[in-house]
Amino acid sequence: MSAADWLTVQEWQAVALSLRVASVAAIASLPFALLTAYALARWRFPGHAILNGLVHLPLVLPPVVTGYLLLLTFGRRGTIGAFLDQFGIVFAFRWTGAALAAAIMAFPLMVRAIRLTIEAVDPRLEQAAATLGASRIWVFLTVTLPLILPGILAGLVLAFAKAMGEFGATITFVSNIPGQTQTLPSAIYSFLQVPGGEGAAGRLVLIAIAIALSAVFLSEWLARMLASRISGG
Amino acid sequence: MSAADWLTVQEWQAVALSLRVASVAAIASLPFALLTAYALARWRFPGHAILNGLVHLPLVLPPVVTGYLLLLTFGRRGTIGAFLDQFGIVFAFRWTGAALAAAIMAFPLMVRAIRLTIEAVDPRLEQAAATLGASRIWVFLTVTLPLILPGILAGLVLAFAKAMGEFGATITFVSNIPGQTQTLPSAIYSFLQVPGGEGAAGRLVLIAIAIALSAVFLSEWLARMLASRISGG
Amino acid sequence: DVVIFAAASLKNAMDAVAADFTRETGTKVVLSYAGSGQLAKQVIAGAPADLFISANEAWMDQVDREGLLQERRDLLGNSLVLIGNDPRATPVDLYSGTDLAAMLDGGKLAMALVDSVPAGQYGKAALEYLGLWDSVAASVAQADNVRAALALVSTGEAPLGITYATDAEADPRVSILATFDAETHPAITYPAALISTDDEARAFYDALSGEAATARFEQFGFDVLK
Amino acid sequence: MLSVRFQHQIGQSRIDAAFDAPAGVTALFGKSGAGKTTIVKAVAGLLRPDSGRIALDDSVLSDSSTGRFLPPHRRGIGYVFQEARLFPHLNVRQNLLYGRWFSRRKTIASLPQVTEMLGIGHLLNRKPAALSGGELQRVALGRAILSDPQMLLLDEPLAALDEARKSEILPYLERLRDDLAVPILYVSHSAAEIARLATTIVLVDAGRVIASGPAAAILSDPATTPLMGAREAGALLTARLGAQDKDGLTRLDSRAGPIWLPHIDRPIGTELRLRIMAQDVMIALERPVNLSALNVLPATITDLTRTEGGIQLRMDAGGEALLARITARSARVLDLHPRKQVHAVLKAVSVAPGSIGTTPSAVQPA
Amino acid sequence: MLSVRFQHQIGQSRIDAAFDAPAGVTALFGKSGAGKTTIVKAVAGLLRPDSGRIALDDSVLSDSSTGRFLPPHRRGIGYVFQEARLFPHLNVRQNLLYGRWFSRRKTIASLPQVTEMLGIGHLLNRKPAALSGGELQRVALGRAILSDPQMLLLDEPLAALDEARKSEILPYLERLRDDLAVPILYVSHSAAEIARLATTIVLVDAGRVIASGPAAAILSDPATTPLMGAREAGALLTARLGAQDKDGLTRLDSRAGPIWLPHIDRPIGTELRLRIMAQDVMIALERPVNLSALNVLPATITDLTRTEGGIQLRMDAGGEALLARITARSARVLDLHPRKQVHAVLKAVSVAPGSIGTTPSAVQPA
Ligand SMILES: Nc1ncnc2c1ncn2[C@@H]1O[C@H](COP(=O)(O)OP(=O)(O)OP(=O)(O)O)[C@@H](O)[C@H]1O
Ligand SMILES: Nc1ncnc2c1ncn2[C@@H]1O[C@H](COP(=O)(O)OP(=O)(O)OP(=O)(O)O)[C@@H](O)[C@H]1O
Ligand code: MOO
Ligand SMILES: [Mg+2]
Ligand SMILES: [Mg+2]
Repeated sequence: MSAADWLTVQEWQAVALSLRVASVAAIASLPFALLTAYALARWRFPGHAILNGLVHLPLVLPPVVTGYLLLLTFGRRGTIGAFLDQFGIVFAFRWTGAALAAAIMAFPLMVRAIRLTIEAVDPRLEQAAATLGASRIWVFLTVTLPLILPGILAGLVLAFAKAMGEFGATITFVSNIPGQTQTLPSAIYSFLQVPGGEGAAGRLVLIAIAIALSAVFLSEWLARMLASRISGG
Repeated sequence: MSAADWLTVQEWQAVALSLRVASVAAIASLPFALLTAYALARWRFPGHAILNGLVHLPLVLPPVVTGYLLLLTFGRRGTIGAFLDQFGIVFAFRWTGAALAAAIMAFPLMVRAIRLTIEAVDPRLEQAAATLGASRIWVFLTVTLPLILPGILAGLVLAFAKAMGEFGATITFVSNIPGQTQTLPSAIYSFLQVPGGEGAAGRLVLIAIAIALSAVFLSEWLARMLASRISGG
Repeated sequence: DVVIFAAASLKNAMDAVAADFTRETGTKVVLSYAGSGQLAKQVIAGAPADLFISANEAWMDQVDREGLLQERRDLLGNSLVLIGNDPRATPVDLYSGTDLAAMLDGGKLAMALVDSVPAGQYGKAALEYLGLWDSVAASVAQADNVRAALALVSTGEAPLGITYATDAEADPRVSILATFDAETHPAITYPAALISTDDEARAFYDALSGEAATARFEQFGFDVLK
Repeated sequence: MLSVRFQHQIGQSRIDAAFDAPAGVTALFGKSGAGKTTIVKAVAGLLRPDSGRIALDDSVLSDSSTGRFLPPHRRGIGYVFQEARLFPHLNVRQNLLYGRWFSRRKTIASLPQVTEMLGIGHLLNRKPAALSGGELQRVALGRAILSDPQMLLLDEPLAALDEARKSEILPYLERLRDDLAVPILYVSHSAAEIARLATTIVLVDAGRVIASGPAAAILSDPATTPLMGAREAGALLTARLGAQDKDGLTRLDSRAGPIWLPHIDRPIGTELRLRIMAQDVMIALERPVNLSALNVLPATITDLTRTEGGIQLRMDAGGEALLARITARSARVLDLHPRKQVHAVLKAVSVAPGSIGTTPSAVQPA
Repeated sequence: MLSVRFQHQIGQSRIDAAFDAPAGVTALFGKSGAGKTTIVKAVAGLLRPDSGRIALDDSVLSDSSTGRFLPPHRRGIGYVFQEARLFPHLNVRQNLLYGRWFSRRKTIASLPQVTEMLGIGHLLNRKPAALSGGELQRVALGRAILSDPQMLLLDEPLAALDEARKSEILPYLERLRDDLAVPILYVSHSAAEIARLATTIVLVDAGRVIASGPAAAILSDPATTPLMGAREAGALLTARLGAQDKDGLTRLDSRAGPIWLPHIDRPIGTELRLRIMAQDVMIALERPVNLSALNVLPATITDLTRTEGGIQLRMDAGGEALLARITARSARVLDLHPRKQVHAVLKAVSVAPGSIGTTPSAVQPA
């Protein structure tokens, strides 16, 4: 019995969409998370505490609230949404909106993972690179970045997993349009809302688990590669 | 205008309960998170991948699903719940259940933060401690633990923030009983479910933000103390 | 104390009813609001609820099958409306020829989850009854509850939506364009049930049909079923 | 007595170690990358040898045939690593006292003694991040000593230190060697340090022990000279402090005759050992006059060996072996050959203070 | 020419540095904790001095009065740190070539040359975690050299190395010194290394520069002897390689007279400088006979200074300064006093190969 038989077309779409949303959310937020983590770890600037607080917000707020705030800012009539609309960038009712919601919900996890590893990098190695002629950006690219790969990997996994499970903010922001914005959690939620839907929900839950575990295993394997790359002969 | 005037008794209870739930969730899960993180970072054992996957599950699953699973296992009629009930340990529909739900939802964040710092500890320092006569447990207590304090702190903050914002699993597991299981996010949700409730919800959101930011600021300050303790004169 | 599990959409009305009751009798009432499905599962799992008021019959039936109910009755009714986000919009006629798609003009029709959340199920049934479903099915944005659907319209994200009349009336940023005829969808009923054998609980259960409660429910736009 | 016999493959390098380290100082000497640190690590239990057996007296530390492997914290060692490895979160005092928490004995040394000797008293409240390279190394040494070990493993403990500081620490290490009947494994590139401290020398090359034995024998053995470097060849002489002369010289009485050296601050009667470098000894056929060299020891040539850039001469002076390194031209001009009677001429100031040590009381140099 | 003048407070220590480092090697010499590393860091730009000015030729590296501060990566330095600081994620080859990515010149040395000289050719594909202490240090040295710096900062670059390896690296550093007209700051505790390499010596004590100047002057100045340690006193002599004798000796012609040393593998005519340690020189009133010492240089005593445990004698030998350290007793017995004619007696083998260097071509020793 193949997965294709086991799932309805709509469920199959939800699986595919969730995969896409989670991957895009994790990867697209990486540069921002990297920059934010670096700024928080290394720079002292007036807005430091504010930025740090802001990053944690999606964790603190109930997801619906985050979704609602997203709707207010990134919706077509939202301040940012209306602006971006001029350039043809639309989030509302699109899978891109689901990715945005997931990325924002996962952002604090990613930033923290990366920040922790940045703080663990020995600044003396970065100094050594500078004495060899590397400018700040080159030091970052050739020394800091390779050394924080474990944190980046951890951040990506956390973000991917979180994005796979994100529901509240996503459905509030982009609602549930089968084939367009219906992610796995939305589909699961629908099933749980009807008496006797637990079986169907359970099936989708198993799929979500399988996908996320694969991602986790892959990341562990990569991390082990990285580690042996450093200690290796 | 004091906060007491500004909030109804019931809202005030929700604030107090959220604080209690988040603190207990963060602190009570710390030992388990520490052990799990250490095992994942340092030990190689057959169930390694499974344990790692399991830890990530609460992230992957939609919160309602986690809440539902908690209800099934820790509810009065659930397998574990019924067992614990014999010893007077009850989670279902108690604030302890809210703390359990929050702790489980925050667990992956805490474990990952701690694990990342454990992996960054220079094993040569632990070897040095061993040559000076410290057994494994003493090495952990006197060298590893102090060196991973930044990760523990980060884990506590993430867990606290997540616990402050946790909604789906909590309301599904312990419902939304004012004074007993109604946390801030549940209260916010209630307001958002009725016409004209946005104002009241907004007020509670501001309180949640204020509390979480205080926790974040406090942790930053502690982290800076820790850092200066190491580089200090 | 009396502990009541009630569908979240009843919050405003039930808060008022409970306050009245407490003033009258001195009995404290504790209200726990969540989705009907969540509450039903909790009741089944042994939640300390004395009363349960569901937003649809299906979940109440589910609890009933577990043999947990002392008594149940249909308490409230509601009606379904088509809303728009333009406050100056003129009312429309809803019939099989209504060109909803044209009114949407490429936008979305906001509803609650059409297969699982009651408001969505009623809305879909009504549109099907009118033969309009197929023309808009692809444009439906389904929210996880009625309030979220309402929010989509009131923020202007979706030009049209289908919600309960109670929700729509309370939001000044949306206008009611039409009310669905009662025959277009199954009756919207909020069943209430007594779970505990406690006297105070029964007193509250009875009071739900009293004059004071009836006035409150009507104040918030519900139909009180006799 | 520490007995080390093990084989281990580390990366492309194969380590094959076999030697005994009696109480006293056993020096591991060898080129960079020879395997010294690896050997020390195996003794410490930080590395589990592929095969072999390491035992301290009656207690087996590791034995691949029985699978026994005592973990590092139960080996009672004090290890000074090649890199300092101080605990960054503890201040200097806490670092120094770290081992105390786990040791039962508490005999060797007190904190004030050790900080005084190492000159780190003013650093006690600093964190390692605020120390200089040499300061780090001194704290690491203090930490190992204060842990009251049953065996000291010192991996180039003085490499980052200036001569002045070294000459304060060396007598202390000497005292440790003599007061404690514990083996000390000492890795160093400095032949002077080794000559002064070592009772046993183990020469390591490309992972293998190529010579090991009592220090005096190894240092004066022409066969090992190329390994230690010709400049490092020298004889170890035992002497007794005979008199403190008024003009600031100290007279030592040795079997080879009296030797005058610049003042040595030890009581009369102290047994000392001095290392007389082959290159510091001149050969005269008759007793020289009007020369500033005070020490002229009659000796009989026992053999001549050709070494890199010259001739190494072994002599017998009253039963003590002496070495001299001279040019081939001088050997020819003076017509030197075995059994010829000569005078070994030695400047009083040529014996480096760093190479005068006390005789290990626990173990007599062979 | 590097000009360093700055003050800086670091913890409880105050650093007050003021010296000039011309092209060639400027040695920073001082006790552990004296402030050597801090000075080097300021020159590298890893530390911003509280006040003062550091300039290399016309380019100002930092100046507190104008607020100018050139970041490290624009200073064109090659820095060998006291700890190796290799990049753990790069293999040895990548570490070595790291600086190449950012340098435009690419002139000094090629990878094969450097790996050959440092003996690290077989390590190229290893990660730093798999290297021994000395191997790490050698790779760090190679990395700095290969970055084609305009100024080399070497903080105890040879501390973890054995003599054999050192004597392979020192000539290479000598060549760098002579081929590149760039300043080299060299921190070392080894007076032999410094004597061999340094053109300028800066003595640092407790954060202050207490003496600085041409190496020959500092090394033979009795005032600085206590700071360098009496054993380190010696004269620097310039000589030309005169002949390679058939019996393996090399004749050097100096203003003080001919000096025979064990074979030196350099072409005839090469300018060399040798350090003749005060303690290796004996004084004879008449030319000794039947003595294995080949080198006897007539000299006139210029002054006598009392030093720790003896007398330090300064002599003029044909215009070159010579130092000798003898006991007070010998000085009395031989009745030494200024202007007295004596013979300085020097063993051929006493001049350590490590202390014979080529004369820096760029800068003549003063
Ligand atoms: N982790 C490792 N993997 C592979 N090879 C290693 C590893 N550690 C050390 N080696 C190699 O083993 C050999 C012995 O190393 P060891 O550290 O014992 O040398 P050493 O004698 O202490 O040298 P040094 O004087 O430079 O410190 C060296 O050739 C080194 O390159
Ligand atoms: N971060 C710091 N905070 C406070 N004091 C410091 C710090 N770094 C160094 N010091 C002190 O400054 C002085 C000079 O240190 P520096 O590292 O320059 O010494 P050094 O001459 O290089 O010594 P060594 O030969 O031991 O490496 C020392 O007394 C040291 O303890
Ligand atoms: O009242 Mo509901 O169950 O939230 O539609
Ligand atoms: Mg080593
Ligand atoms: Mg230093």
